[in-house]
Amino acid sequence: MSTNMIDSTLPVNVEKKESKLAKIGQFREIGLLAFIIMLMIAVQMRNSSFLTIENMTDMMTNTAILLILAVGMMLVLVTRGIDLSIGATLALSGMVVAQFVSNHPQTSPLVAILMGIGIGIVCGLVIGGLVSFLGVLPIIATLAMMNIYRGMTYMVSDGKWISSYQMPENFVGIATSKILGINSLVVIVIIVYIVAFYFIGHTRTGRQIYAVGSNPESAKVTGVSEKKIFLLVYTVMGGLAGLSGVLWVSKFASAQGDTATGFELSVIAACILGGVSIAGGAGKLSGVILGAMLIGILNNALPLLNVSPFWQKGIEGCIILAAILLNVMVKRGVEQNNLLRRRV
Amino acid sequence: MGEIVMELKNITKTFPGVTALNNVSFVLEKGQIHALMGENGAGKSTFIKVITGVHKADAGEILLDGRPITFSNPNEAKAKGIAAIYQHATNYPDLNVTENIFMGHEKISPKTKRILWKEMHDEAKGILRSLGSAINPKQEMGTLSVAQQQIVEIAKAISTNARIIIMDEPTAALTTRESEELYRIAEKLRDQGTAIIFISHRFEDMYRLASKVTVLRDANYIGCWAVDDITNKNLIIAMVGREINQIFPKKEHTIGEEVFRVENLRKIGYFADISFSLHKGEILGLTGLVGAGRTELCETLAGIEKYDNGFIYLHGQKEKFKNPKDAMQKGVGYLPEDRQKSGLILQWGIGRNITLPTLENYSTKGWLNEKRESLKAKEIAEKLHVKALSVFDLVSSLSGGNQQKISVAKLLTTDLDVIILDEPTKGVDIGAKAAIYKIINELANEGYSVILVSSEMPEVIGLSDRVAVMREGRLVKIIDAHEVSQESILAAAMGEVQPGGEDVCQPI
Amino acid sequence: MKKFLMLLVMSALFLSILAGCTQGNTSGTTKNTDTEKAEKEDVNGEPLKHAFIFKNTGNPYGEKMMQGFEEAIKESGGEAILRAPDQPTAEAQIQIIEQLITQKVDSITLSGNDPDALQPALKKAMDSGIKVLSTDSAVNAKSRTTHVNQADPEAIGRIQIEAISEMIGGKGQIAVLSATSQATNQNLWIEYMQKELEKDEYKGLELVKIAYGDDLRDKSVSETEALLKTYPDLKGIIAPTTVGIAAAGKVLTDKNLAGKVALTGLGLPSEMASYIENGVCPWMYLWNPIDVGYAAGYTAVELVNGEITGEVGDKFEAGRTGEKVVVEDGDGTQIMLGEPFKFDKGNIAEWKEVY
Amino acid sequence: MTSKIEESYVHRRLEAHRPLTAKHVFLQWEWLLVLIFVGVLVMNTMLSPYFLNITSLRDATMVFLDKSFIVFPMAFIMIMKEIDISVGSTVALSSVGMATAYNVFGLPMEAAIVVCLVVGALCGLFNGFLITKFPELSAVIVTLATMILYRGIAYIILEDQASGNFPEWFGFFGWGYVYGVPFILIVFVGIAIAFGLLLHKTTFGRKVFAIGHNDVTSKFSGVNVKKTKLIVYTLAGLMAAVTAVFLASRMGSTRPNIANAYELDVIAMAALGGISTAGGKGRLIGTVIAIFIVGYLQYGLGLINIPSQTLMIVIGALLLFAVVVPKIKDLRKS
Repeated sequence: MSTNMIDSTLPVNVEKKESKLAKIGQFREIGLLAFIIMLMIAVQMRNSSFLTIENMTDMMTNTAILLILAVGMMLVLVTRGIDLSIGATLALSGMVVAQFVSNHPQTSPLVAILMGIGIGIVCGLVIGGLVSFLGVLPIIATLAMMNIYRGMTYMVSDGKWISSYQMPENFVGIATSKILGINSLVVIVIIVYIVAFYFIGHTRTGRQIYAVGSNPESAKVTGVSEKKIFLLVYTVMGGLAGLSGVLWVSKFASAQGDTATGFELSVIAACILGGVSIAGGAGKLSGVILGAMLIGILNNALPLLNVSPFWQKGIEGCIILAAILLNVMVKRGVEQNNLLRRRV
Repeated sequence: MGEIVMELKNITKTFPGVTALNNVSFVLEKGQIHALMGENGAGKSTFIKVITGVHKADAGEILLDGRPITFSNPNEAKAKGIAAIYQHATNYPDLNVTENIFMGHEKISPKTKRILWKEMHDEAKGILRSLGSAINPKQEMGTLSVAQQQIVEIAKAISTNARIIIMDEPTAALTTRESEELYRIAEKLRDQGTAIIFISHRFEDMYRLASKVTVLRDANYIGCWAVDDITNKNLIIAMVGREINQIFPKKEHTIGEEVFRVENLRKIGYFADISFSLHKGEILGLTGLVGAGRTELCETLAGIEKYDNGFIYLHGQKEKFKNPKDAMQKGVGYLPEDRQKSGLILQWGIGRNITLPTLENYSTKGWLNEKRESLKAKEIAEKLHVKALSVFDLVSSLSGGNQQKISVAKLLTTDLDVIILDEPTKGVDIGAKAAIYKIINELANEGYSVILVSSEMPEVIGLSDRVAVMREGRLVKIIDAHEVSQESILAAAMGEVQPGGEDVCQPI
Repeated sequence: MKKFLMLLVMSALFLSILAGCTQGNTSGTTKNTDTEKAEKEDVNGEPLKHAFIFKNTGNPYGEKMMQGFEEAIKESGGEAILRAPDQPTAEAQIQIIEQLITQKVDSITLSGNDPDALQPALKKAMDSGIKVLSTDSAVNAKSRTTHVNQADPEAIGRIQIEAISEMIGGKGQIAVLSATSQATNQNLWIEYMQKELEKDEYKGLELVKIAYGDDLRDKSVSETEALLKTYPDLKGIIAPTTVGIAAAGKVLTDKNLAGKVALTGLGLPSEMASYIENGVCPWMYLWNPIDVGYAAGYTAVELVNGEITGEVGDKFEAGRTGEKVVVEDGDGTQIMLGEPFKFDKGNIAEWKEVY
Repeated sequence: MTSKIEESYVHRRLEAHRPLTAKHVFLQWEWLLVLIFVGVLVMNTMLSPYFLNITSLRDATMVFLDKSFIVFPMAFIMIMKEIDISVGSTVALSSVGMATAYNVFGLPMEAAIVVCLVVGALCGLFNGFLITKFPELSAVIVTLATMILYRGIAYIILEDQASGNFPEWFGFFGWGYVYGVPFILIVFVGIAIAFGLLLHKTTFGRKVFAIGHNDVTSKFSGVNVKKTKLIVYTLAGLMAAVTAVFLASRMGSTRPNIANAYELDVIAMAALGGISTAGGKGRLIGTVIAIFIVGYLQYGLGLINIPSQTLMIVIGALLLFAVVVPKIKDLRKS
C-alpha cells in the first residue's frame, strides 16, 4: 500500500519516526561511560586532586564492597527478584567473624573469609527457600529477614563493638595489604568478577539464570528449574554479602551492630544505573561495574566538591529516577522501531 | 515410496469429558513434507503433543523407524530427533540467537563444563547460513522480526539433529515474501532427508510444499491423500464435513440504518487502511488468518488500544474513545478472545463478573447496592441459561461454555449498539457453541450490531450477513452474504483475488 | 525435600524467637535482690524503679553508661530499667517513655535523640510524678529537671584546640570531622572550638573545613580522604565523635600519615587503642562513660528521694565520684563532671579493656 | 473440559442470596487474628502487672496508632498487587513541608496542616503518575527511587535541623483526649470506617479488588485502571501526611529523618491483616486487628523492657508467619 494514498485521504497524519533514543540504547554502556568521563573531567576542573593515582586507589577500595554486592544483586534482579536483606546479612557475618577472630587471633584470614561466606550462604539459603519453595514475594521475604538478621546481629554483639585492637594484624590486613602492588580488596573484586564473568557467561547454570528471567514460561518448557535458580541466586547473593561483611569489618577495623544499614539501596541503585532490567532477563557485568563506579565517584566527588551533604540524597534519588525512566524510554523506542520495521 | 520414519497406529487420547484423538493413524516418510489439516479443535495440537511426548496416548502405538516407542517427556522425544516449532515462538528475547538455538543442549566442554561459545556461534552461523539466512548469531533475539525468529526456531530444530520437524502454523504471522523464504528452507530440509509435518490453515502453503495431506476432523482421522489427487473442494468438505447450517439458527433479523463506520484506521505495526461500515441488526463476520491483525483491530475499536490514523463514526458522529469505559458508554462493547485472561475474573462469583462493567448502575453516589446488583446478575444469567446454583458460584468452577455465557452477559448489562465478539466459541464444545450461536442471533434480532471475529469458517458463514476478510493487517475484502463461501473467504485470506466480491483494498 | 526445607525454615524462625525471648529476660532488666538497702522502697514496698534510655541499641558507649547507671542504682537498692530503641530516633524514644510512664517508674534518665521532640512526652512523664533528667546528649530545659553533663563543653572545646595546637606546633591548617550536623553536643563543642581559635595564641591555626561523617564508617572514611586531598597541607584533624575519630585513625594509618597529619578528638579507648599505639593519634580525650552513667544514676536517686530538686546550688554526694553541685545552664540547670580524661600511649593499654 | 450434558440442560433459577455456611463464618483469617490478639492480651497481662488497665490500654493506642493510618491505603495498594515503599519518606517530606510553611513562610498553623496534607497527596500522586505512565516499571522500583528522592528533598529543605515551635494547641493531635478517649483513636476509628466502607461497600472498592485479581479483565470491562491506581496512591500519600501531622504533634517538631523505615511496619501490619501479597484478597477488619496485635505486642513487650533487637526479630517473624502460613495451606492442597 502506498503511503501517498494515506496522505491524500487523511488530513491528520501522524507519521512516527524511528526513535533516536533506541539507537543510543544500543550503546547504553558507552553512554554511561561517557557520562562518567564527563563527570570526572568536571570534578577534576573543580578540584585538581581528584584525578590522582592516590584518589583513584581510594575510590576503588571504597567502591570495592559495593562492586562485589552489585554482582549478586544483578543476578537477583535478573530473575525478577529483589533482596533488601543484604545490609543486615553483611552486618551479621561481619560481627560473627569479628568476634571469632578476636577470640582466636591465630585464625588465618582465609578461614575468616570462608567463615563469612558460609554465614552469608546460610542467610541466603533461608531467603532462597522462602522465595522458591514457599513462593513468598522476594520483597516481603527479604524485608522480614532483614529485620531478623539485623536483630540477630545486635543480639550476637550484645551491644558491643569489636574494635581494631581486638583484631589480629593479619585480619585487618585483608583490606589493607597489597598483592602484586594492588590493594587486596581490589584483587578480591577482580577475582569475584572473573568468577562471575565465567559463571554467568560460560556455564549452563549461569545462562539458565538469564533464561528464567527472560521468559519463565519458555524456561519451564526447556526444562530449567525455576526453583533451583531462585535458590541459587539468593544463596549467591547471601554468600557475597557474607564475604562483604568480612571485608567491611576488616577495612574499617570495627564491627558494629548497625553496620551497613541501608546499604542495599546503594547496591540496587548501582545495578539500575548499570542497566540491569528490573523486569528481568537483562543485565551485564560491564554495566554493573560502570553503575557502581558512578555511585563510587559520586560518593568520592561530592565531598571533594564541597557539595552540601544534605543534597546528596536528593541528587542520588534524581539520578536513579532519571536512569530508570531513561531505560523505559529506550525500551519503548526499540519496540516502536521494531513495529515500524514491520511496515504495516 | 520412501522409507517410513514414523508411523502412528490407531492413536486415541481422551481428556475428562472429551475425546481429543479417536483412532488416528498417520504415516510419515523420509524427505517428505506432510501437511496436517483440520479445523480448530479437530485435534491437531493434541496430535503434535502426542508425537512430541507432551501427552501420552491412551491407546494405539507409535513406531519410529519401524520400532514401537513411548515417550514419557518432551526431552525423550527430542533425543530421538523429533522437534516442534510452535506458532508462538517460545524464545528468550534478552538472550542472543546462538543461545536461543542451543538452550537446553548447549555445547559444553566435557572436562571443564565450560560453554563453548565459539563452537556454538560457528555452528549457529553455519546452520543459519545453510538456511540461507544472514542473521548474526550474536544478535539479541528480541530485536529480530517475527519471520527471523521463526528461522531461528527452525535452526534450533536443526541443531538438535532433528529428523522429524513439526511446524505448527509457521507462516501465520509472516508476510508473503517471508513465507516464500520459509518455503525455500522447508524444501531444502526436505531435500536433505528431513521429514516435516506441516500444519497450516493456508491452502497455499499446502499446495506449495506438501506432497501428502492428512485431514482430521472432530478428533477423527478422515483420510490421507496425495496433494495432487485431491481438489480444493473435496479437501474443504473433508475438513468441514458436516452440513454447515445445521447448528446455526435461522436468520430473522432485519438490517437497519448504518450505526458504525470506520475509515482508514491505522495502527502502526498492526493494521492499516481499515474501512467498513456496520448496520443496525447486522452481523458482520471478520475473519482472516492468525496474525492478520483482527484482535488488534477489535481492541482498537473498543477503545482499549490507541490508533495512529483514521476515524471512527458512531451514528454518523465522529468519535474517539478514550478508554474501554468511554467506548461502552457510547455504545461499543467488546468480548475478548481469551476469556480466562482478559474476559473474566475467575476467582469471583458469577454475579460480580456480570456487573463489573456497569457497577454504577447498582450504586447511588458510589455506594453499591449488592441486592440490586445480584438481582440484575440473576436476571441476565437466567436469560442466557447459565447453568449454576447461585450467582455466587465461582466462575472458575464453570465449564467453558458457561464461562463464555458470563462473558457475553457482561455486555448485556448496559445499553450497547455495537457488540464485538472475538472468537466467542473458542474452546467450547459443540453443544455450547449452538447455545452461543443462538444468543448471537438473538442479539442481532434485538437490534444490536454485531462484529463477529472468528477463524472458524462455518461459524462465520453460518451467522454473518457480510464477511470482512483481513490479511496482513489490511482489510482485503468484504463479501456479501449471497457470495460468501469457504472458497471465496480462503481465497481472500490467502491473497488470491477471485471474482465475486468487492475489492476494498489492494494487497501489497 | 520441600517439606524438609520448610521444616528447616520454620524451626530456624522458632529458634530465633526463642533465643530472642530468653535473651530479653536476662539482659532487659536487672532486679536487685539485695535486701540490705530495703529502706529505699516506695510506699507499696516495691524497690524504686529508675529507667535509663540511651540513643540506640548496640552502641558500646551507651552500654558502658548503662553499666555505670545500673551500678549506682544497685548501690541505692533500687531497680534499674535499661532501654534503647533499635534506631536512633526521637519517635522510638517517645514510645519507650510512654511504656515507662505506664510502668510507673520513679525516674527517667535519658540521652536524647532530639533536644526538642521529646518535650511533650517528657512533660507527660513529669506531670505524672516521674523525675526526668538528661545526660550525655541534653534535651531542652523545659523537658527535664536537670542535666548531667559529662564535661564542661567549654573545656572540651578548649582542650581539643590546645591539643591540636601542641601536636602541630601551633601552625597550619586544621579541619573538624563531626557526626551529623544536628548533633547538639558536637555543635556546641565546635562552637567553643571556634571561640577558642579567636584567641591570639592560635593565630597560626586555620580551620579550613567542618566535615560531617554522619557517624557512619564509610562516609567518615570518604570525608576524611576528601579532606586530605582537598587540603594537601592539612596538619591536623579534630574529630569530636567516636565513630569519626576511629575512621580518621584508620585512614591516616592506612596512608602512613602518622606524624604528618595529627589526629585528636573524643574517642573510645578500645576503638582508638591501635591508633594511639601507632602514633597516628598522639593523645585524645574522653570522659568515662561508666562514671557519667554512675553520676546520672545517683542524681536520679537523689531527685526521687527529694534530697535535691534540681535547683541551682543543690549539693549531693554521688558515690565514688564525689560531691556534685547543680549549676546554671541557660534556662535550666546541670551537673558538671569535670574535665575530660586524657588517653595517651602511657595509659591506653589499661583502658582499652575497660571501654 | 466441558461435558456434553450441557446441550440438554434444563432451565433453572439461580439463587441470588449468599448461602451462609460454616466455612464462610468460621474458616476465616480474621478469627485466627482475633485468637492471636487475645493471646497477646493474655500474655501481656501475665507478663506485666501494668498492662491490663484502662489507662494503659488507652494510652498505648496513642503510641502505636500514628503509622496505622497508612496501613489502609497500603492494603488497597497490596490488594492491587503492588507495593509502596516510599510512605516513610512521604511522612518526612510532608511534615517538613508543614514546618516550613509555618516557620519560614509564616502561614497560620491551620494552613500549614493543609500544606502538609497537600504535599503528602502530591507525593502519592507523583508515585501514581509514574506507575501508571510507565506500567513496565514495577511499583517497587518506582517507589524505591521516590523514597530516596522524597527524603532527599526533605534534607535539602531542613538540612538535618529540627523545625518546630508549633502553637500549643497543635499538641492536641498527638496528646489530646476527647471525653477521656485519645483524639488519635477517634480519628483512627473514623478513618478505618471510611476506608472499610470504601473498600467493601462502594464501586471504587470493588474495582480495586477487580484490578488485583486481573487488571486486564478489569481494563477490558471498562474499569479505569489508571485512574483507580492514581487515586489509591494519592490516598496513600494523603494518609502518610495524616501520620505526619500526628507524629509532628507528638514530637512538637519535625526533622528530615523522622518515620524512617515506617514502610516495613506498615507492610507487615497489612500482610498480617490477611491482605494477600498476590493481590485480590483481604478485608480491612483484618488489618485493624493486625494493627492492634502489633501495637499491643510491641507495647506489652516494652512494658517488660524487652530489648529492641528482640522486638525486631519478633516483628520480622510475625510478618513471615503471616505470608508463609497461607502458602503452606496452598502447598498441601496441591
